[in-house]
Amino acid sequence: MNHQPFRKPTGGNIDRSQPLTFTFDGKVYQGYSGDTLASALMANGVKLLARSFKYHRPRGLTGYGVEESNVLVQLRTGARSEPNIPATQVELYEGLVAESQNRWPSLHFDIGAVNSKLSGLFPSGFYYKTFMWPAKFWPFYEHAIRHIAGMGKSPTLEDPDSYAHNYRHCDVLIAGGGPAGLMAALSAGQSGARVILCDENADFGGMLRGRRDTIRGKPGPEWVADTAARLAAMKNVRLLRRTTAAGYYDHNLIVLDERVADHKATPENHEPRHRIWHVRAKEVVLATGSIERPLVFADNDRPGVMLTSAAQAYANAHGALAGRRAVIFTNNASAYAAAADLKAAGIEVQAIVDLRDSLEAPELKIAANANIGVLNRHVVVAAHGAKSVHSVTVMPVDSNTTPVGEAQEILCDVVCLSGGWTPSVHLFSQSRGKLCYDETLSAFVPDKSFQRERSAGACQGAFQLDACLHEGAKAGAQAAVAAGFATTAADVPRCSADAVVKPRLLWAIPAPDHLHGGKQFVDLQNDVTAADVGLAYQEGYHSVEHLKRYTTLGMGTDQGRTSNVNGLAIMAGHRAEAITAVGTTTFRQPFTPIPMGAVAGLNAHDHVAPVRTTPLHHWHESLGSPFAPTGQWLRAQGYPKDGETLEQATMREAKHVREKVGIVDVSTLGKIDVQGPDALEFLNRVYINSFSNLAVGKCRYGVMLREDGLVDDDGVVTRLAENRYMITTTTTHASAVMNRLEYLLDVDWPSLNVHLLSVTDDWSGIAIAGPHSRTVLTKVTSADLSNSAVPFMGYAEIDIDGVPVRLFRISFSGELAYEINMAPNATRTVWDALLKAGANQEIIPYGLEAMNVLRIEKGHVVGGELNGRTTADGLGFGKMISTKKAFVGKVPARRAGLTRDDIHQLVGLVPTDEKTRIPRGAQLIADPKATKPVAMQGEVTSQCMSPNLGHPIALALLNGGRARHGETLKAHSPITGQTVTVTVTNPIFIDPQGERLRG
Amino acid sequence: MQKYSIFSLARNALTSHKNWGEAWRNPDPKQEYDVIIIGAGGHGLATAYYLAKNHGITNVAVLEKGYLGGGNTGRNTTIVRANYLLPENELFYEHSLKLWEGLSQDLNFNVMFSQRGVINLAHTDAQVDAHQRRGNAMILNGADGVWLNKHEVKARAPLLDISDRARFPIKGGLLQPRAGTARHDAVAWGFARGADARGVDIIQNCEVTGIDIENGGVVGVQTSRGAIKAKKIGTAVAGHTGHIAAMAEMRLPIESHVLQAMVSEPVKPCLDTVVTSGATHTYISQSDKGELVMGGDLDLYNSYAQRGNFPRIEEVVASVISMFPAFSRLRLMRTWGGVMDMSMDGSPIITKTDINGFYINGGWCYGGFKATPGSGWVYAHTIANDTPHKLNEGFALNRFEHGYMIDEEGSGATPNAH
Amino acid sequence: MVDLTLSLAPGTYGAENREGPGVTVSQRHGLHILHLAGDLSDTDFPTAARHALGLPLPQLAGETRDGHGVRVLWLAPNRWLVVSGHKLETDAFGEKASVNDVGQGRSVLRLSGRSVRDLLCKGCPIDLDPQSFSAGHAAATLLGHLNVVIDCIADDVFDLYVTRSFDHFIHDWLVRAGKEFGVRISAA
Amino acid sequence: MLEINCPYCGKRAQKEFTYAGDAGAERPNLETGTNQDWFEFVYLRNNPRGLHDELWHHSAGCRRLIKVRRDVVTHEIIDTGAPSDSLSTGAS
Ligand SMILES: Cc1cc2nc3c(=O)[nH]c(=O)nc-3n(C[C@H](O)[C@H](O)[C@H](O)COP(=O)(O)OP(=O)(O)OC[C@H]3O[C@@H](n4cnc5c(N)ncnc54)[C@H](O)[C@@H]3O)c2cc1C
Ligand SMILES: NC(=O)c1ccc[n+]([C@@H]2O[C@H](COP(=O)([O-])OP(=O)(O)OC[C@H]3O[C@@H](n4cnc5c(N)ncnc54)[C@H](O)[C@@H]3O)[C@@H](O)[C@H]2O)c1
Ligand SMILES: Cc1cc2nc3c(=O)[nH]c(=O)nc-3n(C[C@H](O)[C@H](O)[C@H](O)COP(=O)(O)O)c2cc1C
Ligand SMILES: [Zn+2]
Repeated sequence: MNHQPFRKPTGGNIDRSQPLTFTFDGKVYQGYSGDTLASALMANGVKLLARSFKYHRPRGLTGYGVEESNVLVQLRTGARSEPNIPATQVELYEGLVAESQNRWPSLHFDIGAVNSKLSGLFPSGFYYKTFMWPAKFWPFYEHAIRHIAGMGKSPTLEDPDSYAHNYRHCDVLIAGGGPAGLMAALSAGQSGARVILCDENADFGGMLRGRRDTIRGKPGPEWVADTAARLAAMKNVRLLRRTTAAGYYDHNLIVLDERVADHKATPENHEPRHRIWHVRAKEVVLATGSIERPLVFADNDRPGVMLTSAAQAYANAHGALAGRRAVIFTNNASAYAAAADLKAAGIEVQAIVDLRDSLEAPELKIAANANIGVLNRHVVVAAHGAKSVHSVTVMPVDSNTTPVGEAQEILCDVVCLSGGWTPSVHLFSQSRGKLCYDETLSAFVPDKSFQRERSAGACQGAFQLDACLHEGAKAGAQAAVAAGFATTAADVPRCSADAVVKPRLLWAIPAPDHLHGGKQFVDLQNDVTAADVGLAYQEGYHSVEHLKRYTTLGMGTDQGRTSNVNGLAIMAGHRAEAITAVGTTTFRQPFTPIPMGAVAGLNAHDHVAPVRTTPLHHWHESLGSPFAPTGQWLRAQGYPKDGETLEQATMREAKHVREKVGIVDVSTLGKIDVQGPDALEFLNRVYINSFSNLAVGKCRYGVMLREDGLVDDDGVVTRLAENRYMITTTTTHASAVMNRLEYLLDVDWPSLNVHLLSVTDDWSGIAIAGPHSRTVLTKVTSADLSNSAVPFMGYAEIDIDGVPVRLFRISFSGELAYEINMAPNATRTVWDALLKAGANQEIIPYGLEAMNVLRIEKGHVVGGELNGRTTADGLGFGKMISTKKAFVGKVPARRAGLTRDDIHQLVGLVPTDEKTRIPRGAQLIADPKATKPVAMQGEVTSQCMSPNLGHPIALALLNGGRARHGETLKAHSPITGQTVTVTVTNPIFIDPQGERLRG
Repeated sequence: MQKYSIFSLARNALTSHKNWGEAWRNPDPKQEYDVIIIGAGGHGLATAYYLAKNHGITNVAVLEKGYLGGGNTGRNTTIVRANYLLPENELFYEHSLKLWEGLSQDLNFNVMFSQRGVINLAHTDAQVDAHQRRGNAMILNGADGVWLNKHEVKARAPLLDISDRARFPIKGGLLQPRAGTARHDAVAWGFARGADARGVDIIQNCEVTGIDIENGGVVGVQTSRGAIKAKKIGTAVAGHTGHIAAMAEMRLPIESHVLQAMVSEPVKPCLDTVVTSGATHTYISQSDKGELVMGGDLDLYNSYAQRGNFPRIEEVVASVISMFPAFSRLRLMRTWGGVMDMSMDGSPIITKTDINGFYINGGWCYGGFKATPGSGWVYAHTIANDTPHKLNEGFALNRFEHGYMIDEEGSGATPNAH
Repeated sequence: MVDLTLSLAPGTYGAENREGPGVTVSQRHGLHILHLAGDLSDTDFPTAARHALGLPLPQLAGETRDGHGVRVLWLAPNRWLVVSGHKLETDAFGEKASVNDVGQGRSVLRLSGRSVRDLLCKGCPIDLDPQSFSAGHAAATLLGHLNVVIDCIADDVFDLYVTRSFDHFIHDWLVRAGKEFGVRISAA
Repeated sequence: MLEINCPYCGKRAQKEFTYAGDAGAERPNLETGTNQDWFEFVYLRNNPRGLHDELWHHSAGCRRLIKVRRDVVTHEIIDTGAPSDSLSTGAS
């Protein structure tokens, strides 16, 4: 198992002293530290690594980095399993487990491969043309389609790893740490600017990692290591390895995805698996390099057909050999050095097949020195072999690049393709930058920038090392200067020369008829062929965007990194238009896929939204109360005794309060302190009723409308002092009301001198309600609580057990009741004091549910009734509406639609049998058997069993309901299959005259 | 029109698919049309299709500034449903849903309408009330609705976390079984092909830059390809409704906002229904190709950029993995945005205007894809007869002035809360 | 229901480092905090405030002032947070001021340790680099989901003001976010 | 994510702000505004494709409302100020 037949005995940037064992498709292999899963599989000679999406064709490695489109694996197992991970992006670690995808039962014998035989039936978009008959069969067809599609499998268990976010600011962010990025970092770093340099790979160096360039006479990787060390020594420079610049957003926000622990079996010592950085950069340097382009010919997807630069990098950086015998197929000069590298690594290079007519001296020299034969003006027209390539057919081309003349077959187990280079302009485009097409390079390159960024190196079309170093140095300095620092470009080292990339184009190599042309793949991942592009054209899908969507070209996990340009160029050919006229599809975030867990960071699961608790939370908890989320708050629902259900407890509590006394935690109510000389004027403008005659020490119920005249919220206004009020809001509306009031003061009425402060958390609240509430209170305070001292809607500042409190004589339940506000730390003292003092009166705590029952019995409106579509009059507040003053919403509330007779008005409902619970969410109708659509006259908004009346009740909104008391209707809930005959009543079921609360 | 079927597919396979004709022509604009529809999204194309098919009006051009189907039709999360509380909405969307049910056959183009059901999760008792109330209204209006308890929800979406420890525990869900998803691009292409076959000119890369009005009535449009005359002009430009209205000197109760959507990498089937949660404003389904398709709330500021903001993506993804903890290790593959025409009550506007021959179709907010056939149907009626169809009477512009808003959410006059 | 049991329990969580936990969180009790609002352009108010505090009010965004056992944080134009170990009279600021005692409505957490900035950067979008945000700087901003005030006391010491009802939540957040550095929650 | 220069606090991440809508809509006088005035204010929008004056609430900062002039196509912010400020046109 130690045998790695395709590993060079020496060389490469791997640590041979650290062998690592891993498993692929159940078979155990060995690689070395410094390997990727891809390089290790290559070293082991495993060529068949994947099956294609649609046709299940055998596939092998094609790339070295993020461009890999074939070999996606299911990595790890169990809860840590992850689908669709490119083997090129996986750093090897001890014990790694990977499996191939999209095949059954095995990679070598895949039943799905029958699709390949039937491929004639599956051109692009075939599913739009069929599966329509009989219509009811579509679900079965669809079921089958879905199971064939998809690639890897979703994990089914919860992810055990954690993720982090990180917000940072810097002066210069550099994306990409190849030669250009490193030089940019040197320039910017020496200026003192705060610099972040990130690269998606395990180490810096970019293309230098896989080539044999020299810088300052030393191998590239040595210069990289020196430079990284120099940068690491600069305090103002932050180096981020394994960190992808995933998205470029507005106002120079760059999102980075750092793979903190993906190169390990599991994260260690509580480190997050990934960390998402939100970097706000003053200036950005894009140095994201370029990616080699494949060439399109028949059966160009056979395992062993790959990018030249990839084969070169595997050999140089890992000592891993793509095969024994290679054919290089190129249309430009950059493949020659690579060919020489392969040869030096021990691969027999059978020939360089070069599409160009005449070659230049430098590349000829490389070939001659390496003793490699060159077939210029030739093309590879087809590859042969099934699970691995075993030969290619090569033909000469004429001056129109049409293959003519005699074909020859060359034996080989690797075919290296070099169709030119595609600059990685993703981030530039995301920054809204405009691209232009460079004819010489036959590539899209950055043109006009819109944000504070610049591109340097191969990503902007500089394909020579020397130029990359210079450009990088210059861009780094420019960025630092633009960010306000003084500097000049760092010194640029001398380096070896690169070939000049001037591809001669032939976007798809026509296969002569006698070869019965195999498929010419453009997008390997989505199995899109040159013929598919042709079909799209033929059927009118001419726009690149139609091409993409009709054929799925470029829609895979690699987002068409190696296929888009070829595809659109083929389309341009059909359209007989310039490539510029065809244009590109849109580059979108993320640059490469990022785990959803990382995107969520800490803000998922139980932290997806915050929760708020009251000062009595633990007390409620200790009594076993369940909690109901209400907005952000958790509210205690009730206190079931042994053997009691919550529902039973609710009935008991609600009855007890009306008969005796109870206390409830009402801390969650919104509270706003309103101060200033214009406070009264302000309140008069925002409430429908007037506060002009509200005396200091008095409370008044108030209702606010929205700008459109419908009810917004209600609450109690208390005048604490001449120019000071406290207003309450409903729990869920508190922040919206606060925001709106702040808006009105700041934007519309800046001349009003009023200060607002949300004091919800500064005052906790306890309500005490029931006929004995005064008796209990009197025991804990020396203050005079008589009806004359503290009448209904009165207010007093008193002491309870030594705690200063605000006492409001208000009632939500309709009973004699008070609300007590106090400093939060004193809540428990007051609560305990009341419970203790009330023992003789049999005081009990009651919860949200009982409170709700009490308020339904009393006909008070809350959420279900304050549904944003009700008018003040409809809810029964008509008499409160001031006719003397202007207030927000007054004029719009008079519109015809809001004053019509059949508008929703609040009513009560009682089941005519006085027994059956009225279904929640029921609609009020005349006849459930009527033909649909049935006219709905109203809706049940709140319902409960009333323990005090002994029968169920409900509140409802009914068209013109106030005039319909006494009518019977059906409360109909077809979704739960319930129908109850109800009688319309006054919504105030208990004490309509309000004698109890004044008592 | 060349008929599509398994037989035509097999026949064409024999000739290597060399004989398929164009799905639509690419004509140059004529000088004059009876009707010009601005915007070749699903709505514009459906309108043209039904003008021709239902009303015999075929001298029609659909003008598109980009490529057909490239607006919101080509970038939405493809949810098709009719699960509304208010009758104006419910009856209209139910009509639309019925059209969806026969659309592939009608168009002879498989739009892959997949009735996999849409579940609205309820996380609190108040939501259970609200969802059941809505379910009841749906049923009474003639649509379908089913209440699921949390175990029944789980049975349909097995990877959903229904434990009580969740921040938003699942109490149940309102299912509309006939709801589902459709292949968004195919909808535009199918209508385009159908309209084209009936004589409609679809003119791409033709941006409308002005509306010509004389004596209180339209006479034509200015475009990037020259002036074109028309007796009637209808907008169907989704997020650009405000911009076009300004050309006719109208102000509308509409703002343009960006909504983002996103997909994960494709995986084997793991979610066979559509799940939506109002608490976090998230919706998720799995496409036939295997990606999870996810969306959430607007970016919440006016925008005409088809481009969004990262925090919103984070929020959507966070709530998705809170509901489906197993998706944490799936990777987000692509995100994008669309410009939405947000109306001030969250309901659409399909109406004639005070300018003779000028019609408006807009205000689709989060949910106009599902309206596509229904919208085309009633809009074609409105344009052909110069009077609304019964189903869009309520969607008139003057409802705001007179206080007859159709406000499902009860959020009031805001363009971004619906 | 969301489990809140973890929060507030004293102890050390997360990474074990030779140097000890990277962050220590302790609750500051017994502080008196006033929220002060008043119009600086009205001469009576700043004079009265100066008398009451023995300090001029800070007037620049993010500025704090210290003295006589009082620390004053600029919150917004015409708004300050007055923090002290002793009780301050709310009516000492003159008639023109609006004063609220907010001492118990907020939790004040003292965060310290070598990793404290890294921890804050996990949820706070402002520039927390020492060169931009050093001792004497305070800001009303966000931490995760929550509105907070962050006050830099010394290079690696910060006070965090959080609305009281989020006490459980912020502790829980700090523990989760702090685990990678090692976080100690000291006894209340 | 946008970066908004709060005239009071300085440059802050958009996350700290809540969008508060069109600054161009003029609130009618409470006493004298007619139904038509309110209809226009509450419902109608210019919704321009270009420069847009809008309000943002610095809800997680100073809690003040500020006015922002922003290009709604490019998202570039031209100027910010108090709600009553007149902002620069960006033409220099
Ligand atoms: C992210 C996202 C998710 C969504 N999810 C759903 C969903 O799940 N379910 C649902 O029902 N709805 C959803 N919607 C809404 C739905 O996509 C739209 O309401 C619907 O597609 C609108 O269709 P349309 O034909 O009116 O507009 P579009 O498809 O946008 O078509 C309008 C066309 O008008 C063109 N145009 C604009 N200005 C001009 C001009 N001056 N001249 C010429 N042409 C012009 C545009 O280029 C465009 O092609 C979503 C939208 C988005 C953005
Ligand atoms: N003539 C030729 O043979 C030829 C052609 C093309 C390129 N090259 C060589 O390529 C090199 C170009 O240098 P360079 O610095 O411009 O590019 P590079 O390709 O060397 O480095 C770019 C680096 O950025 C990384 N990267 C890309 N996108 C990223 C992202 N979004 N986030 C994080 N990291 C990202 C890449 O992985 C890579 O490591 C030179 O060495 C040049 O000689 C040579
Ligand atoms: C339902 C749906 C599914 C999509 N699936 C994919 C996909 O599998 N791969 C992909 O690259 N894009 C996918 N997209 C996104 C498109 O590529 C594209 O981003 C979107 O249509 C918006 O267009 P634009 O990005 O060109 O502006 C999908 C879009 C939608 C609406
Ligand atoms: Zn501010």
